[in-house]
Amino acid sequence: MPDKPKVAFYWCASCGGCEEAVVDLAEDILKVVEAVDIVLWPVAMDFKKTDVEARPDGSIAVAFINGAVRTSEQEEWARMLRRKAQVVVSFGACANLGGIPALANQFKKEDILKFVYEDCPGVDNPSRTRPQTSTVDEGRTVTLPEIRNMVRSLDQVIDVDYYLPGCPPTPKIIMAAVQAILAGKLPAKGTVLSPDIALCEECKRKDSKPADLSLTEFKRPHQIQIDPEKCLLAQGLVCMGPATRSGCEALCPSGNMPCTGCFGPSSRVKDQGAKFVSSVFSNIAPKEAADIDKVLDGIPDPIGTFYRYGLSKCILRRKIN
Amino acid sequence: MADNNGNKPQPIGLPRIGFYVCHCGSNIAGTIDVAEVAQFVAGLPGVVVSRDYKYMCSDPGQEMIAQDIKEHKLDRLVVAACSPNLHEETFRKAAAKGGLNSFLFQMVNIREHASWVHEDKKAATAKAKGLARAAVYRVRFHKPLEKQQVPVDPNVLVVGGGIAGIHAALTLANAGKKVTLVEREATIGGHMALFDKTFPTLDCAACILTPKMSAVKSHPNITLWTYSEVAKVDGYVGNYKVTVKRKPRYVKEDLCVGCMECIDACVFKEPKFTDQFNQGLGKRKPVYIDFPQATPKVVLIDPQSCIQLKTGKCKKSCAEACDRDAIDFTQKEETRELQVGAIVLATGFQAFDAKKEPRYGYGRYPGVYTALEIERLVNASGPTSGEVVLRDGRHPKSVGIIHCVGSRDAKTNKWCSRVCCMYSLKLAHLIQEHSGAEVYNFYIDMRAPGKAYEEFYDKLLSEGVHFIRGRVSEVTDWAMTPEEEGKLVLRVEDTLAGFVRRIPVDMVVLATGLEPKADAQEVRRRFNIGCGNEGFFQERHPKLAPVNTFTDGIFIAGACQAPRDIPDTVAQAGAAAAEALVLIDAGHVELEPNTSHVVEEECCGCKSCVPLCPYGAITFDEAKKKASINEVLCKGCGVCAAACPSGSIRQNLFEDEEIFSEIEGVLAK
Amino acid sequence: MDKKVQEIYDQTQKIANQQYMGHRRVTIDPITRLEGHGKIDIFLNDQGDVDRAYLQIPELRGFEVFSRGRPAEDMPQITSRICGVCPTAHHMAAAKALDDLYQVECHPVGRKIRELVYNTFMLEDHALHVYILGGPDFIVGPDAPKELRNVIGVIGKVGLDVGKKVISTRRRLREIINYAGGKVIHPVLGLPGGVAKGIAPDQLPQFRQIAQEGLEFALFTLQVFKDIVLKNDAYVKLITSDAFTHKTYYMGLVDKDNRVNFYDGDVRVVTPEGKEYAKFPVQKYLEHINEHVEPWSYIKFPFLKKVGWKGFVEGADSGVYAVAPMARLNAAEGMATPEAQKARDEYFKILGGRPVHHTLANHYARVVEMIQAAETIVQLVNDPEITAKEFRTIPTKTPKSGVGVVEAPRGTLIHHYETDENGLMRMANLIVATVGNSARIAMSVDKAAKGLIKGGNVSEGLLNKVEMAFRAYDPCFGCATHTLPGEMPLIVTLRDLKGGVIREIRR
Amino acid sequence: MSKPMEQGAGAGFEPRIVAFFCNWCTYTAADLAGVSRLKYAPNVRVIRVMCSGRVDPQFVMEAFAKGADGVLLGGCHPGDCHYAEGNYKTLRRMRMLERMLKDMGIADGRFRLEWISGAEGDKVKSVVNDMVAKVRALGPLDLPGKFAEWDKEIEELEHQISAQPAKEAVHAR
Repeated sequence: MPDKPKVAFYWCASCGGCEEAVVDLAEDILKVVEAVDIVLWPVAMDFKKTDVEARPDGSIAVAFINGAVRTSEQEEWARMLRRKAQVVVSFGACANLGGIPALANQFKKEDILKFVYEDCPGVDNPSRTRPQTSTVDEGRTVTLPEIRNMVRSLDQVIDVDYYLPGCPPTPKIIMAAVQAILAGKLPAKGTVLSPDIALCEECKRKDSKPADLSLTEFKRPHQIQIDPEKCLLAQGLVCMGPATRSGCEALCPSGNMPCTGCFGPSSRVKDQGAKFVSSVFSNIAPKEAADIDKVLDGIPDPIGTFYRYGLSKCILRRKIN
Repeated sequence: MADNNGNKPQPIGLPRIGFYVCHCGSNIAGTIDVAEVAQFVAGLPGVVVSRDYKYMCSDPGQEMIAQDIKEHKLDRLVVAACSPNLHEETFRKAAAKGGLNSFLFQMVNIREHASWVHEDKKAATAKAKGLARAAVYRVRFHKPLEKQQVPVDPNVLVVGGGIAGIHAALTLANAGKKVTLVEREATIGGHMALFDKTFPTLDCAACILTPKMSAVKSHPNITLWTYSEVAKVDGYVGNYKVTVKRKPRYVKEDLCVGCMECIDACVFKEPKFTDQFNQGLGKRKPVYIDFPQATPKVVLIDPQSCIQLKTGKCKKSCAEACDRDAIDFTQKEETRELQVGAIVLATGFQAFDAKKEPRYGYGRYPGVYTALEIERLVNASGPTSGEVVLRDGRHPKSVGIIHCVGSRDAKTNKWCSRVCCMYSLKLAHLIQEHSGAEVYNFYIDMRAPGKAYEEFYDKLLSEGVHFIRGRVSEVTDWAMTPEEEGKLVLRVEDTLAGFVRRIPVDMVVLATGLEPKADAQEVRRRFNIGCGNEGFFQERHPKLAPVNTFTDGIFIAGACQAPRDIPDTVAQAGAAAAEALVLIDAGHVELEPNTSHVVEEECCGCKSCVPLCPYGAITFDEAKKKASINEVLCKGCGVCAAACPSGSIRQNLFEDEEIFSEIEGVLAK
Repeated sequence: MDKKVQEIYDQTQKIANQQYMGHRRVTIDPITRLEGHGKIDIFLNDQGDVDRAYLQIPELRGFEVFSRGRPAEDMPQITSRICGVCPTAHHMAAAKALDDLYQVECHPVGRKIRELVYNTFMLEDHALHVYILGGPDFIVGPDAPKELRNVIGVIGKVGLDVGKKVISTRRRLREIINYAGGKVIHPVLGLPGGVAKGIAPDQLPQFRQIAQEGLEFALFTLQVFKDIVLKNDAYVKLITSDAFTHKTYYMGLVDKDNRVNFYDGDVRVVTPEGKEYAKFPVQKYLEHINEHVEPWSYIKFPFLKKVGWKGFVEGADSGVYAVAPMARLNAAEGMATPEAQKARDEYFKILGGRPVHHTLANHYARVVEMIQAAETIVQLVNDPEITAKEFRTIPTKTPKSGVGVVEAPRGTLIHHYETDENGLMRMANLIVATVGNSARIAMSVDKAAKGLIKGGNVSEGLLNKVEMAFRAYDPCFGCATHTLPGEMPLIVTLRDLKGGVIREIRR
Repeated sequence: MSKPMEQGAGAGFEPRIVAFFCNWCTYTAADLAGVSRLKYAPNVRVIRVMCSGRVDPQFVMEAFAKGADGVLLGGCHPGDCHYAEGNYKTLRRMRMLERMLKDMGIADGRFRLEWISGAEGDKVKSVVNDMVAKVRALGPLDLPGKFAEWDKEIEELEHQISAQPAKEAVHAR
């Protein structure tokens, strides 16, 4: 099957959920397999790095790369695939925005190593041993890759053509993207392949949002019985929907929990968290600083809440420390 | 590598920018090396022409710009000079003259914000460069815009039927405009109707006021709604929609001729209810009229005291007495709506509440009166027909007038009420005239600015009225000497004589000051105008726009803006009427195009923006499930543009790209 | 190039070359058909036989650390991102940790919904491994060409209809999770005291049908396994071969009758002889489990504290223990449901009685567990109470510390949180399933390599068999490496003790 | 989150401060300061907006990212907003923004919100001078510099990649 376009799937710092999402194409995956020639897909196929490296540059039609980038190895893979592929699709929240792993950008690498190998309960490590990039054990040199100091989105490391949003992207938008690419119906470079409009558009609760919402306090989901019909913001829960791209058909709200923003912002917004803040807090009720602060206290972890998936793409990129 | 730009479109191709930096004589050039700035900007991308010139705002300066636009096919213009608040319009016109849309222009403020506030030439020049670069970066994103014109409704609303409202209404009506005058009380006339005489001429207040009152009533162009209040104001300059509530009088206004038969016929043979018009000094019946010349001359029934309205069990002799069947116990409050192009607010003032100065014993000693009470006492049509008698019926032998009660006082009101000195002199004169009593004025210092005021003061001095310079510390009935027995004693330090004195008198008059109406804040919100710190309505500019407000099409006149006397009030009312006429006769208004708009296909209908707009410009279209902005209602603050969580609202002249590029421009190294 | 850049360039060039020289090795790159990343480093002696094989996990994502300061109620959603294949396991362990943290009893209806979601997840996740990840080794065969050793090959072997059935059943099962959890990958139902969303009565008929199909599917899978694997002596020999056998302790959750339970119960440990060694509520895990650190791997090696760490050795004196399907069946006295019980008895009969020590038996045990999961789902969807309107108890107590445990498909999974009084995370400790197996996996790989690689002769099939040694655990290195994002291939280096390279193979 | 740590004052360091002033109050006050010939530090660059409510937290972050050592936001006093309540909206947003900046390690005092009425030219002077002094004491923030420094680790690899055949580079670190 030489004439079929060649497709590669690869994962960097990811949880495997994006792979699962592809597997969740279920019956459709057979269509994809018929239409293309998968030349790399570690989670499900035995093709190896050398197989890919052996291919001429630009010989792969599309490379779907998921996961954030944190190690030199991932940078190498990303660059290699960039060379081999005509089109690189940044696949999923981690590749697009840093994702959950990017929350580590609020901490130093040392914080992590110290806790995990020394301070964490149950660790039996009197010699304070730490994993080394290179160890000599009875004359045998064993090595590990180096961990970078911050978590990056894919486009902070290589040039990216398109973005598939979501944690993970839904089968529906994956399929739409694959079909668009196969059909050669390519939008402008840099396009995020889901509707460029916020989530409320798709949310069944949309109509229940009052036009004069003015919050006097924020609630945390475990503190209240959540009304399954009513707008979650109107219930005082932080729902990122208004500042988040649509395309998932409001899955989390359909699970009776607020949107946490995994699809990222619209193309008109640079910084999802900042923009959400600009919107929601303009509307809270109090006018005095002290009363305002009481309301804000309802959101004890602003960064983790407004940048749940987007810290690599926060305008400030990481915590200065 | 992507810089958080997603798929944001970049401007296509380079613009052709003309840059001009003004010397402003030495105002700018003295501190900023303008040539260096011009040279620096010449090197920036897209800059085709870069010049410095002595006075950009001069005709040759503007001409040069217009010329260059044509010659060099400029499509963007940046001028670095003074504050845009001064000359933005000038250079917009210059651009237009050159055939360029006025809004493809950005102004850089290097005078007020640089040359005038810095001494270090290098630093000031560097700053000027940064600001200029920001404008150059920004202007490339500018889009051609047009000022929209909206027609102006020729009708006017005047709120408040005091002398200010009356005069404004008559002026407008005489100019042929349809005017609706809305007054809260049952009659127009306001405070002036309470007065007997007016200073300094001592002419009869009624004689000069009542003709104007009846002129209002009879004027074909004036609709008079008394006993009514403005409940709501929607719309915008030239096109206000006003909702007015009309309280029930229980008397058909069109039928009543004010014969007052009903009052005589009332089941209450004697008046026994407090008469507010007479400051509570007189009594009235449940069916009453404030005073003989009340306008409209229509009685009204007080539901609090009328048996029929309270219990429904009255033989309704009043109704029987009316041969025109004007009495109607079933009347309900009505709501009316008006369309007007302009509004004149003349809601007046309230007198300081003397009870807030307990040391003067008002409300505790029957012998203590407020100035307004005295106005009624000395008034021929007042409760005592002008006879000065105390509450206990005695005639005062001596009277003390305390100035500045609730004025010029850190504890109450800081400001000078401006009229108290003069009306105290007037009252001193009238009391002496009506009762022959000894009159003492206790003043801080005598303020008599105004035509013939100082002369009036001299006149009073010659009339033997006593003047004691000093602030009265207290009024007491505690007699220390036999002659003080049964008298009210005023303790005061005579600052001229330099010792403390005790002056026993029969009557004390408190010259209470003027303060904003209790509901001034509600009213200003209803009309979306501002109040100063002291609570009077805020004029747009204290000197150059005294009757304008920050809300176009809404003007203020009289004591609602600050304490003032009748001549100034009338003058200001005329000015407000004139401003309204200017607006109306122009026929249309031009709106600054810095409004916001929703990009419909980008709007998800989250409604986040809807409650943000104080002008109700943003509405939610239930059919489309999208927000939309009425750009005529929009005042261009940009709050919604900043708050739209998906960036789907744009503010003209302040689009995100424009501001982001400005940020980059001021910081670029 | 300007001078500075030139310097950096030369310097890095030097380091690069050094490292390159020091690193030349045979690699299998990357390990495939498992979630996440693993690396094996094999040293040969002069005879070209295996001297020592290291299993290395080169990842660390730092969840424990970047959870700090986050609201505890976000943990089910944050920790599910440890692994997208078993997000539900982390989600559920976290939710249970929150119950404990807030000292709130999970609402009975909420519990039923959680168990429904959880067993559904167990069933479809095991199915994923059997048919897509591990299965190909047996169904298609370890020596089959690599183009075929995958789900496509499986379909080729079992037929397109069966393949489609597998795919559709799995999709339908995931619809249940999707409904109750909002999302099937990274669901959102878990909250302290219950779940976020109830089940509408009108959903039940559909769920009942799916449950029935699920059960039939599980039984069908058992049949497939018997037909293709057990009827093939070569496979059985491979499974029971010494290369894939270790006598270690075994750990798993059991209900009060010591039967296998995936969602809840006490942690039970049995000796290599199958005798009960310990049984404890998870809150006491620190009294029983400690973690050992090696400088050559980011993964930590848990062991039984009271037995102690004796290195990578088997037997009753070594604290090394195993988790996951085979271990669960060993650690329990029986299954909780009838069909599963039958299958279990047959399993032990075929493999020579409890406990079973053959690593590859995990595949078989997994199929047995699929049946219990399926039967449990059928029970739950036929329980009318599951559609009740109330399904969550709002916590009222002040949070401090909480521990939650579930049996993830890959073994016992423990989440331990400590918070301030406002419920903000101070400390998180996660002992994830694959880590529980890490020591045994390391041993398996070492042993498999030693058993399979002789005289430096390494074939592609042999290397795949080495991979099988840990694919059998269905190790999820997504999970194992919940602490730094990173990816590392499986690397097999064949060299003499002096480090000289004997042969370099790249797959 | 832990306390922000930044380098101390650099010698002869001149802070760069971006200011967003509302047209009706603070910008007018700055004009008044000019008309009154008040002298203040030249470190501030003013960007004019119609209302402080137009200022989006993105602008503040972008200013820092593009090299500002401090960001000053000026609006009308509460109650005096030309647009009725725009400044309350500003206040609410910015209270939250302040918390976020802190969590991202940006020291207190680098961002400042001030109410300055059209009549308070002298306040423009005192606020600017005070802020410049405080930011000077904090030292440079220089985010563009930090970004470059952070990205060195991946650039170095870039050089090796360009310097070596891909196959071998795979093993380089």
